[in-house]
Amino acid sequence: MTTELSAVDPDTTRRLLHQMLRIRRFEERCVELYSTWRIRGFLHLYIGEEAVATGVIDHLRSDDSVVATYREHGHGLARGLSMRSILAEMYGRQEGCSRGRGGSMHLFDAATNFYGGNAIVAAGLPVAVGLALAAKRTGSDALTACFFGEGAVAEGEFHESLNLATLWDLPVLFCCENNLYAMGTPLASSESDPDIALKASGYGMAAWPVDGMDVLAVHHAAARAIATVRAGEGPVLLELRTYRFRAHSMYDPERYRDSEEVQRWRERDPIDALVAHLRERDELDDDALGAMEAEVSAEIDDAVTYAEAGTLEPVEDLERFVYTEGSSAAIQPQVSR
Amino acid sequence: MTTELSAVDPDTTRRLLHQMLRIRRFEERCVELYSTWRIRGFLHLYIGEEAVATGVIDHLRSDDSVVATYREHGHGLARGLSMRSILAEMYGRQEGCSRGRGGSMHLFDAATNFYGGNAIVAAGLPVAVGLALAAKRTGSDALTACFFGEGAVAEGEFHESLNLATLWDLPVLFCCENNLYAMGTPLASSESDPDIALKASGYGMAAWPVDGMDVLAVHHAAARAIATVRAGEGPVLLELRTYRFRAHSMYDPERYRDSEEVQRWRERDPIDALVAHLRERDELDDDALGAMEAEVSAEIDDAVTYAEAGTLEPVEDLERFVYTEGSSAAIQPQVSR
Amino acid sequence: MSTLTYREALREGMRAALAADERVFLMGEDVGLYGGCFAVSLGLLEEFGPERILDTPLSESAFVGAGIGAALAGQRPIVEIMTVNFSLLALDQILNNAATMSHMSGGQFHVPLVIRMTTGAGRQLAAQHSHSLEAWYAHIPGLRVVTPATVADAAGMLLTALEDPDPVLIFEHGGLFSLSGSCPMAPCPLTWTRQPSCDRVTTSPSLAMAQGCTRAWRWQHRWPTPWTWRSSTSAPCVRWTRRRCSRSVGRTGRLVVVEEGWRSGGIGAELAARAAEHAFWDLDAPVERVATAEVPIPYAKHLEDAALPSVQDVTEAVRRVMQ
Amino acid sequence: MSTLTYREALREGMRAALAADERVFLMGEDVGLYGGCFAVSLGLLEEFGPERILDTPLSESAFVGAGIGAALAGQRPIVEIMTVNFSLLALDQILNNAATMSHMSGGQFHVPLVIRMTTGAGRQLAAQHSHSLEAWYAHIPGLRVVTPATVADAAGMLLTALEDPDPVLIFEHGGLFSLSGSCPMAPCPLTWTRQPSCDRVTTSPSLAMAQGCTRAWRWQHRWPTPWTWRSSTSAPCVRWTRRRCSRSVGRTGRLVVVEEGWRSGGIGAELAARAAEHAFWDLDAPVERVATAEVPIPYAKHLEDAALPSVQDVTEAVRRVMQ
Ligand SMILES: Cc1ncc(C[n+]2csc(CCOP(=O)(O)OP(=O)(O)O)c2C)c(N)n1
Ligand SMILES: Cc1ncc(C[n+]2csc(CCOP(=O)(O)OP(=O)(O)O)c2C)c(N)n1
Ligand SMILES: [Mg+2]
Ligand SMILES: [Mg+2]
Repeated sequence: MTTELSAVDPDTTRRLLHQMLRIRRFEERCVELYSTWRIRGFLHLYIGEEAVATGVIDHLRSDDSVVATYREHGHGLARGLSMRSILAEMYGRQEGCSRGRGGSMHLFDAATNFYGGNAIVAAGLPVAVGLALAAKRTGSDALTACFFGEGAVAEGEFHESLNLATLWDLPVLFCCENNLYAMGTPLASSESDPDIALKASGYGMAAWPVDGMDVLAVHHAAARAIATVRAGEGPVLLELRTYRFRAHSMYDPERYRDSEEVQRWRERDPIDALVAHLRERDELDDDALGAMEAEVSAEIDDAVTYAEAGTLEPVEDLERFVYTEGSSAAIQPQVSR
Repeated sequence: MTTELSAVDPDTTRRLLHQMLRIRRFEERCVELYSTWRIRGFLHLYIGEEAVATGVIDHLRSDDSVVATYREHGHGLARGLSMRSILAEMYGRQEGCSRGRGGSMHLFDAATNFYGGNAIVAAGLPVAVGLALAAKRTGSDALTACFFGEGAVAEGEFHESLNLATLWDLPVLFCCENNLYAMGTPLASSESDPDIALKASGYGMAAWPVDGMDVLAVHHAAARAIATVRAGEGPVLLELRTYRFRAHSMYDPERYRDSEEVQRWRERDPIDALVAHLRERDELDDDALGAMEAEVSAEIDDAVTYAEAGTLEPVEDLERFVYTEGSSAAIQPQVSR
Repeated sequence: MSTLTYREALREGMRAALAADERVFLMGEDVGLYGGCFAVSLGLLEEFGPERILDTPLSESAFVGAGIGAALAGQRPIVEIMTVNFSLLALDQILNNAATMSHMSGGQFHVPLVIRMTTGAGRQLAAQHSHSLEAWYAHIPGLRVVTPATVADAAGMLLTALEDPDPVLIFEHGGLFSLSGSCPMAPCPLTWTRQPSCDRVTTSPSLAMAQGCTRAWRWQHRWPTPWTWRSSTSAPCVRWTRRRCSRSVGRTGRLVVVEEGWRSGGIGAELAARAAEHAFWDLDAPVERVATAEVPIPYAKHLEDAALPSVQDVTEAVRRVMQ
Repeated sequence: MSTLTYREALREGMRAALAADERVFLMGEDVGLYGGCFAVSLGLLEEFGPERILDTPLSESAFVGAGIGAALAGQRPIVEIMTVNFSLLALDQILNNAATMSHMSGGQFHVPLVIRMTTGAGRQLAAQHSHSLEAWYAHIPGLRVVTPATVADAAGMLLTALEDPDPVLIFEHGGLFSLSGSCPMAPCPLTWTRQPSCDRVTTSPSLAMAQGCTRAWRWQHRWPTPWTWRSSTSAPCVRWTRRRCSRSVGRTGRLVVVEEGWRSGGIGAELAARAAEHAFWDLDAPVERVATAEVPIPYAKHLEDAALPSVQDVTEAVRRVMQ
């Protein structure tokens, strides 16, 4: 852990640890639930990358917005969606945060301005620009945090969105989660110049790389970036260098990387590192950690019970919400003779 | 004129002048023909920008390829399409280089590897990347010169194409014709950082700005860039700083710029500048210039006569070429009982 | 009720909306300084300023996506895509974000976004600038697709679209901008309306429609009981329900569908299919479709004319169904 | 004739083409190192090397455009777009460049490009990953759209597509990869073929088709003169000509069209329209279409099932036309 950053107060540090643990243990349970067919569809795990969502989202205000990807359980939990509503969603229950219509890749929550969950790589970036535009237009100093992988950098929408956000000085915090692979494609096969933070400079946007395995470093960098964005000084990009410990999704033989590489990164596990940091400073003992784990475990058990008991939306409601309810007046057919 | 560059031999200089004059006078005639309804559709003039296509294309070999935009009369002429076939195309005659099906925005010529004429901003860039990929795959050292406006830089395809070309070391010469406006949008309203050459560095691509009003400067820069590309050292981007003297197309009230600005740029007319340069060095007298103008004028008259006399493709042939002729065997219906 | 051109009606509709509601703004390529590529928004920048009239870079995907984001946050953006031909670059945003957000979020989010774009052929702009892709957009659940065919609809449908909580795509045919007509400047339903004008059921989006009215007039003098179906909204092919379909076809026992757009899988295909499903027993003759030839639209005038549906094509189709 | 899975048939088809023709190469996201997102190209990188099997960045527009450019220059690229859902990002290249180049250049240029993509729903992948957009692509003149429904077609159509001088889009249904069947490994026509299997004319692209065959079997035991129409190529709706349409509908006087894809403006609409035009006098009952409900496909299994066409939907449609 960077000593410079170790000045964060112990409460904050413990809060961050708790959040990371919630994400980690929740997803570990999801794997089990997937193997017993309680969860289906694509399931993308965030295990190994918890420090990123945790460190950034900890700073957000309730009027800020979040846009994420298909790998967004961590962002949803950190943003305050209940574990119950997330798990019920993955069970396809109407108690889920998207009434069971979205599944793992499409968590939504209006109450916390959580705009998903987007399964098209890079498609969230323009939406984030628009959310920020709305804030600017209404004179609010709320910002939008937009998460995406380093694979998204190759898409045209990355380029268009960065340009537009900078050109119009919009309050977007672009968070590139550089986990070195886009499915099986290593960064070096995807970008002619792999320095992602540098790319932002071509738009005149402030940007810097951050150790994404160190939640305190992320927390510190995000504070600085958010202050800039909130002050109306335009968007900022953070390149958060991280690693995914698991497969891309549940169907991935991982032919593209060797287990030593994974092992090396696992030694930098962000949770282990934070625990070690706290222990070193005597801010966490075995009991406290045990209590935290027990609390998380109870929360997960409760969510499982809730999801299991959840109900299925009636099939007759299939067509609800294709159009906003009660809006059909506008298109009522009028027959004039 | 930059003295450094004035060492070009007089024959080359006169050839460049002749080419620029052909383009200029041809387009001036097109304006007349448009006003008498001989030409229709969109007509985008290259007047003022002649030095760019002229200076670059002069270096190309017959096995090189060219991809241009809807503002491509100059590129077509410089590439060696006959004025007859271009004008006949704009008349909608079957003697036209695209049998009258393309018009001004879609000049094509297989004989000179002239791949159009593309009316979708930035849509030519990926195609150029593919042409270059084919050259690389077959071990040829032919290259593809791809022309596009500075407005195209905002499109995602610019970004994707530059990345792919550099990543795969493909022989593309990207020629950005920076004439400061995309229709009515000034560069400053289109790019958060207006330095276009600099953007290429984010991809690790060599790039530099060139005075696009000075044909000798363009010629010199293109020689250097082409040598790099042909040597297999990867793509190069030239930012050719130029200006369009006329409206964007035939329907443009030009509300977005004032006439003084246009006037200032007209003082840098690339043809006048080259004539002055040649005169200074006693390499062109009035007679020679007069003869050149007369030759150009005769060529235009001939093209007009040719286009006027051209024939219309029979309406019955409307559906020809939607699919390649003689290829339908592959999809002949086979009814098996 | 004033007389305006179609172009002016669109502009006055936008002006009224901009004046009435702070949340409304216009965004697109050259909508401000240039005045709009077809001069639709001329003067609006001067009147409302750059906070309300936003010139964008050439980034269709980003600014349509930005419109979606702003709409999600409660704004009422009008996004102009210069022409339908460039909308392909934003299609992922339109299909995967705008059209799905409401359903996919279980009704939590809404996208009150209006996208305007010019459509159609007829001015020798050749293959890449002459598309009519209304049928594609009408295939997508979650969108509303409207093709105002009159001056009154040009303003009225825009106003209605801005009140709609879901994404509405307005297709304005390039050949209609100079059409003039009376304009009540009032919201009007995004709906199929029918007009007593010709003697068989002709369904025809946009320009095909506007021209169809003229043609219809001629036929009126030959056959009795005139009926035209005017398609103002396409997605709501949905609106041509079983009962309505059967009732309208039943009047004459004939159906001719006129549309600008490629024939296979066009809007006409959907209408003909519905007739074959819901009005089969009412039909006394095979359905006829008049549509664009299945070719990229050529530049040369005579070929372009040949590719597009003509008065003669319609007349012949009508003759055939009457035999 | 060996027995292969659909996935293997595609791979063996590509392997044969790569071995036979230097100009053939495969390009797309994760086709190499990863082995293809559905393991279709597994092992090809090892066998043919990175010059023939090119992993691309996530840049659908650029690498599809690059495929067009390479094809123009005489190569024979196979471009894999992981799934149809991402093809929207490349749609401008497909429509405005690939489909128009030959006609727009007066026949000078050709685009012998093969694009493969996975299509369809059924695995709880939700709204953005469950599209069936064959109808859109089939609307575009200049393309060929094929939806191989059997193992033999999976290999055979790929080989034929590679011989075709024009762009061919191959839609592979995600639910078919593990289907096994005999595979002659020979080019086969990109065409509609019909199979004696059920007693009315059922036209059904891809998965709907493969499932349809099973269903057809059941019906066989109830009604005589079994007939199925198998749609292997969609653009060539064109191929369902006046005479062929009338002949096939005439056999039973009934038409049921089964497809996976939204109903309005789907491929079924086109087929029903043709029946209403060309086989009107041969029909003895209204046409029936069985298609996907007009909703973004939901994640929850019971809702996804409800949205997709089911055996029961087909059975009921068949009952209705037989009444
Ligand atoms: C436009 C698009 N292309 C392809 C895919 C398939 N796909 C899903 S995730 C993924 C990898 C993305 O990598 P990255 O952006 O680095 O995010 P990560 O998964 O590593 O978090 C791909 C190729 C997609 N969803 N969208
Ligand atoms: C994708 C797309 N969007 C919009 C247009 C309409 N349009 C045609 S030319 C043009 C301006 C392009 O400017 P630039 O790239 O600078 O080239 P220039 O015309 O200045 O040579 C625009 C907006 C188009 N043809 N394609
Ligand atoms: Mg990644
Ligand atoms: Mg320009």
